[in-house]
Amino acid sequence: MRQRRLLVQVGVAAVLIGLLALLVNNLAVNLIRTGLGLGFGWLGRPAGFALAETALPYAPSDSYLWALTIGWLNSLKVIAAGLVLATVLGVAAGAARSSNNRLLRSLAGGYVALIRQVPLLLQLLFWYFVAFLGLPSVPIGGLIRLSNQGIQLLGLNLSVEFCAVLVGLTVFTGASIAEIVRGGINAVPRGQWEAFRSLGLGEGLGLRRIVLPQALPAILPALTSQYLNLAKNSTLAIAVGYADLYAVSDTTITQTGRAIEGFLLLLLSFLLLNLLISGGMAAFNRAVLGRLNRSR
Amino acid sequence: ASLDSASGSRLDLVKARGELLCGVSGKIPGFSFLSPDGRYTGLDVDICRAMAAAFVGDAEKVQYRPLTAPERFTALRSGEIDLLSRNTTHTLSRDAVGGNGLRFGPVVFHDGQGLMVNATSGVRALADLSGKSICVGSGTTTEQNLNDAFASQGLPYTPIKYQDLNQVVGGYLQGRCEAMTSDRSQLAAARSGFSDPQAHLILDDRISKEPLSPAVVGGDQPMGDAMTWVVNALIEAEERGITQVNVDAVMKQAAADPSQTALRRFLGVDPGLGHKLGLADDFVVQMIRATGNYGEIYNRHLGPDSAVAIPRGANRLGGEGGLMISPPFT
Amino acid sequence: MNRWLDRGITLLLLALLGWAGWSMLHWLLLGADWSVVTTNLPLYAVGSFPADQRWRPLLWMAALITLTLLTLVGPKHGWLRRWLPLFWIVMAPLGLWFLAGGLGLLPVGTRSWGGLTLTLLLTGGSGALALPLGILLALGRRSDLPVLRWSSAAYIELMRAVPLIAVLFFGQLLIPLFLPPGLEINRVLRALVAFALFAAAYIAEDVRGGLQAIPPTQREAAAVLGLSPRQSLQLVVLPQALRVALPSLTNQAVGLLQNTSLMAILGLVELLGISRSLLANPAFIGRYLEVYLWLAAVYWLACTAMALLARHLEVQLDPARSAS
Amino acid sequence: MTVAIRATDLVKSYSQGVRALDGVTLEVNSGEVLVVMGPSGSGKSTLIRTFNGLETLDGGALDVLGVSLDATHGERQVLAIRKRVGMVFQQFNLFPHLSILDNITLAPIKVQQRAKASAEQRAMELLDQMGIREQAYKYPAQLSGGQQQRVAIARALALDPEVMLFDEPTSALDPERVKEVLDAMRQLAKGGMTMVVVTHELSFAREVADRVMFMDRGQVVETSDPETFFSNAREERSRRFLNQMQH
Amino acid sequence: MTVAIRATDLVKSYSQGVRALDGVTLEVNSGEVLVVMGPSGSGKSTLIRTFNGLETLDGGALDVLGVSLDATHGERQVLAIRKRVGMVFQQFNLFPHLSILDNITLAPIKVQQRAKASAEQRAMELLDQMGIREQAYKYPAQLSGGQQQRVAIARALALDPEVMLFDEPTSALDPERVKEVLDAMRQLAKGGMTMVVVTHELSFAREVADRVMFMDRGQVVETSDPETFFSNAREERSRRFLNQMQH
Ligand SMILES: Nc1ncnc2c1ncn2[C@@H]1O[C@H](COP(=O)(O)OP(=O)(O)OP(=O)(O)O)[C@@H](O)[C@H]1O
Ligand SMILES: Nc1ncnc2c1ncn2[C@@H]1O[C@H](COP(=O)(O)OP(=O)(O)OP(=O)(O)O)[C@@H](O)[C@H]1O
Ligand SMILES: [Mg+2]
Ligand SMILES: [Mg+2]
Repeated sequence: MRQRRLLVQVGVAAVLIGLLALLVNNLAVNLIRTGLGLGFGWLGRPAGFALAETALPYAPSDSYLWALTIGWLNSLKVIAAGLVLATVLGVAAGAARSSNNRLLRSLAGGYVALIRQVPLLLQLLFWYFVAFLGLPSVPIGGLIRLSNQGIQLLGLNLSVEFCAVLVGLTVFTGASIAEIVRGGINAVPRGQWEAFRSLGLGEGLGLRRIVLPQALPAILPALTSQYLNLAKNSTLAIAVGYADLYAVSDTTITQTGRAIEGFLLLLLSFLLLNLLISGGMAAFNRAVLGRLNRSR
Repeated sequence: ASLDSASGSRLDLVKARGELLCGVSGKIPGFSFLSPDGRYTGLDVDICRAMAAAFVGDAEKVQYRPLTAPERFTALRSGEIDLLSRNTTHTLSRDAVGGNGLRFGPVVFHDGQGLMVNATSGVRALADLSGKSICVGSGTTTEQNLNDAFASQGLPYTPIKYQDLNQVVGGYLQGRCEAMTSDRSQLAAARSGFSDPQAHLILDDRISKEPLSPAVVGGDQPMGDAMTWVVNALIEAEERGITQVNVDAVMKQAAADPSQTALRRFLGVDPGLGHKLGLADDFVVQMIRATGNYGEIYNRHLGPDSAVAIPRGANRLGGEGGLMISPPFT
Repeated sequence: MNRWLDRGITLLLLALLGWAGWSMLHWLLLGADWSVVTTNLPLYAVGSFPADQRWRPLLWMAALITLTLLTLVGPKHGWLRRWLPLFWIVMAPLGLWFLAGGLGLLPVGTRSWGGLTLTLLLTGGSGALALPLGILLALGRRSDLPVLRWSSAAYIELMRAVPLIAVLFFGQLLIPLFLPPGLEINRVLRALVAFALFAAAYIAEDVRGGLQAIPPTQREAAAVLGLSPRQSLQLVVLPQALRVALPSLTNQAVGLLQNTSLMAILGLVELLGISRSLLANPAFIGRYLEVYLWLAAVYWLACTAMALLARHLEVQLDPARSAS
Repeated sequence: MTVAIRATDLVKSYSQGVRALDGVTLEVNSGEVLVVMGPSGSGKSTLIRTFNGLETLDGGALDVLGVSLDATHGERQVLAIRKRVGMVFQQFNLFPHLSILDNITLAPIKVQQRAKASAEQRAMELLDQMGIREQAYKYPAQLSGGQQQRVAIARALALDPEVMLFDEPTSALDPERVKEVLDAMRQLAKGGMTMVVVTHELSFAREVADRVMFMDRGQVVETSDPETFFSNAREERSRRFLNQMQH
Repeated sequence: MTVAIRATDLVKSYSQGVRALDGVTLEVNSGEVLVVMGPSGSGKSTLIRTFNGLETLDGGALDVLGVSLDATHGERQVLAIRKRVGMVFQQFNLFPHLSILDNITLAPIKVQQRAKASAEQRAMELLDQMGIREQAYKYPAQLSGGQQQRVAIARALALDPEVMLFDEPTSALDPERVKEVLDAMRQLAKGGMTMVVVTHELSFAREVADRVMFMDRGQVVETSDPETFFSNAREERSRRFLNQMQH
């Protein structure tokens, strides 16, 4: 019995290693054949392209590495803002779906049904080319200024590309989060609602003190994967001209022809980003569950 | 079908397959785009068709592969396509072994990068665009040229980069940027589709020279030669006045007249030239029957009666003040 | 107090809806030019499929739509309903035959496939590949053989950490570099495989969720009856787990359909890709809004139909339903 | 003797057309213990849940502690009643994320605006009374079923209700734990609490009930004192039920 | 009289150091009905689960129907035994995705390689015997608890086992449904089936058991005939338990 288990495992390992070796061998052969080679020396060479949006000083004479870093920061910027806004929108829409106002409820339902069935890429194109570039130049009060050149918000200057990606990601992810929140609330046993009601607690208080704290453990894991999705989907920014990591990588790969190295860097960056997000959520999760499960 | 680079040429593979895999853009008015009947059309596309006619004797035996700018060279290198006919500028680093290591054919369109602005904007020269946003396609030489042009004059600008030309056009039309830049042919083509073409101005500044050529993988001499001489044949045919309509008559006439030695060689009545390229001896006739000569191709897609009218300018024949000449077919 | 708030919200929403509706109507009546859609309808449907062969994909799609309608709103009983599953099963090989040709039909290369046909094909094909692979991965991840467990988990986590567009990019540009020289895999197939490899990781997690939801007592009950572990998995655990996982699998399927649009960025002429090519036609430059709205409607319909079909399947498979 | 609950001709139907209550009329006097029995689905739960507004009525008149809770009642009446009527469920429905003490003091503090200290003091008294004082700082999941149910009783008592409703309070318990809970209820009854108890514990009913009401299909079949009911039930249906209960 | 099950000094501990079985020795004769009682956690379930290899042993010798199932047994012995020993759980554990008939015929067809027609015929006989023939084409979720448990018994009987194990077969049932299941078990006992039954149904034990075994903390406290056990249990611990059971 034990021998058979060992044999199966060695077999699996051998097949996997063999497959990997074959692929790597092919890669080596192909790299030699096409004269592509493998190396990262080009990272230090001047990029030679300008970027529209830079969080830190950048000029075309800076290196590819620095250009990629700027792209990474741009990604981070839109992801961070997107996480916050999508959460707010999602929780609001999720709560609205169990609201007593019928119009609000059906509107939230319509939002979810519409947004979740249309590809994000298409939505991004719509937000950018139709909604934001179609903006007339209007000052709203003294603090906000909308135009198709950018949004000025309390002194903050946002490019339309950034806004389009942000809004697109927020609206799309918000719809999924709304479903998760609703599901989490529904997962709390009916008995809990009845118990707080029969103690004379009002609906709002019960939702806050009794239902949501219990819904949270069910919500958090799904929320984490939505956050990760948002991060990954931010790569679609390339379709609307936002200089995120993927867009900069794309340009870099085109200019240098270093597809494999570029791809590896992209992969590593996203692994890092993933670790950041899921690590943060895990810590939050522990904090929340720690409070809920002191019993165990 | 499999090909070992040491033993055979891509050309043999194409002939064995009976079909040419041709990389095009698919999104450039006048050069390659999808017409409502579902066929690709344009100058780049006719180059593919001429190649197919020459290589396998049938201009319809082409599989078009729409390619984005970033993937085009990898597609070529990896054998995904046989030949690239996609508005590609012939440059040193794309040609050289130390760069992309491609082999370029003769120029099929002499272009130069330009800038288009709104006529009412008051911008008349490059310098007027200092500090403005400019819409540009990403990852292309266009982007680098723009950077070179502004940097050399010490002018600041903001590039708004898009993935392909029709997005650049979209961004420009929607007013995202003061100017859009691309090859002048493309600017003209795009402008022809605007609702009010007169409202847009193509600046006189030429910020680059853009010789557009088809390309194949470097180091594959048979394939490169065949490509080169197919393009040359298109030009030579125009020089000789051989057209789609009269090619059969000219051929008959040459066959009957042994004194027309050069013409007989060119059309393959006297065998030998085609064989040297690894093609059929009558490959020129096949091509011209299918696509006509270079001038015909140009007029079909970019001539005064086409949707995208671009004055022929540098793309006239050498004898007529242009740059298009063919080396002799001897 | 609460009631006033309620009314306020209602009024505000009504005003917003009214304004949005009015500007939409205004544009539809006065601003829109739908020729970019109407002239190119066949292209949206079948891409650059040879003109004289277009009837093939069109016929197939018509059959698909008919079948969908029959399933969703057709008669509840009778011979038609009984034969529906068979029709659905036949649709796949039929579609392949119609598209690829052979057996009396003119062969058509995959490169000519495009538009909605290609979208549906990419979705269906990659789904069909990903499901078995996903199940295997899920089982692998729950296996008590460490090597199997670790490698499955590593694969799943790696795939889930990477953006789809990067995987597709890999599939389109880099896979050729990993293959022996000279071995060509056609582009559609490569997209299909890249999609399937990606989706399998997500499906694996859904199936694993389903497996976890099946109480261990079910396994015990099977063991007590003398069923071997394999029989117990195949006859008792897996059928239940898949049913539990069905709703999330539906979401994956709808996501798959939507994500085929990313192939447009990489130059495949599926529904969105073909639209981008059409927007390059000088006759249609600048008609974004019309095209995007039209596409949104098509995707929405396709995705909703798919979700409804899956719901239907869920109900069919629910053992508690009173019919049967 | 005042009437705590007066129900006249109560009707309640669910969407599927099930008539859970089909004309139920009854009175519960202050200080009385009424035990409700009946087969599964006969409407017992539905009935006592109407007594604190957890179910809305479709018809009939209901008066609980002088407040009318019929088909047209508003939000305000219901909240008022719930503070004066305690309820204990079959599934104890403790709040799993709160400690035992917090479970008990939540409503007094939030609903009655009592000071925390006094609420906690009262909670400890109640836990004492239930014999589980030492569990105060644990969480529900750490307690046995019987202990949890006693916490649920204490939680309901913390609002000093005038009426207590019990819906099969022992049926989710291990046989061994049942006694603990029944003992607590016995003590409550002795203290003069008005109680409506849905239960199948025959010995409890026999010993503690003032009256036993037997329901079937949403209707009251008979109401008798326990002695009569158990030894000599009037209705054939009741006798058949009792027979089954004792196997 | 042959011995169906012979256990000598069985030991079973769980990782946390709990000794679920702590030296259990017993014999069950063919045709005998042994009822096992004991407080929660005393090891009753663990004990009868060792009888068909659902739990592995840490020590002692176990012989079931002539096959040894001690600490070192292999896969093969266990599969052999499971075909000859039927088991019914507290939670009925029917396969929810299969019809009642398919639930019953699954093992005969897949394990015993019986023909489908003959397996179904036998299944219908068993359903008849359990009084639920008309439910054959329904799904488990459509049946009441009592009906489900009878299906579970039929499913176990479909392999024609020589011994039947029951682990609290009625404790998840509505009080009203208990009788249906106990009646089915009574009939089985009358037919001469060897049975080991963990239950708290006193009347059943009194009437059907040949012997009653009382366990506590993984050990056998006493084994007596039912009369002695219920009226005059030898051990103080047993008496206390019985006392609690009857409130
Ligand atoms: N939320 C509901 N929706 C639909 N029908 C319901 C609902 N709640 C109860 N019913 C139905 O109302 C009837 C009475 O149910 P109720 O729960 O009051 O019975 P019960 O006597 O308490 O039964 P049990 O002893 O099983 O708890 C039953 O037929 C039941 O199916
Ligand atoms: N899988 C397990 N892991 C760890 N401990 C276990 C496990 N199963 C049972 N135990 C422990 O073994 C002891 C005996 O458990 P067992 O289930 O046999 O008792 P039981 O007499 O059947 O109780 P009950 O009447 O509650 O069913 C208990 O202390 C229990 O906590
Ligand atoms: Mg009830
Ligand atoms: Mg047990």
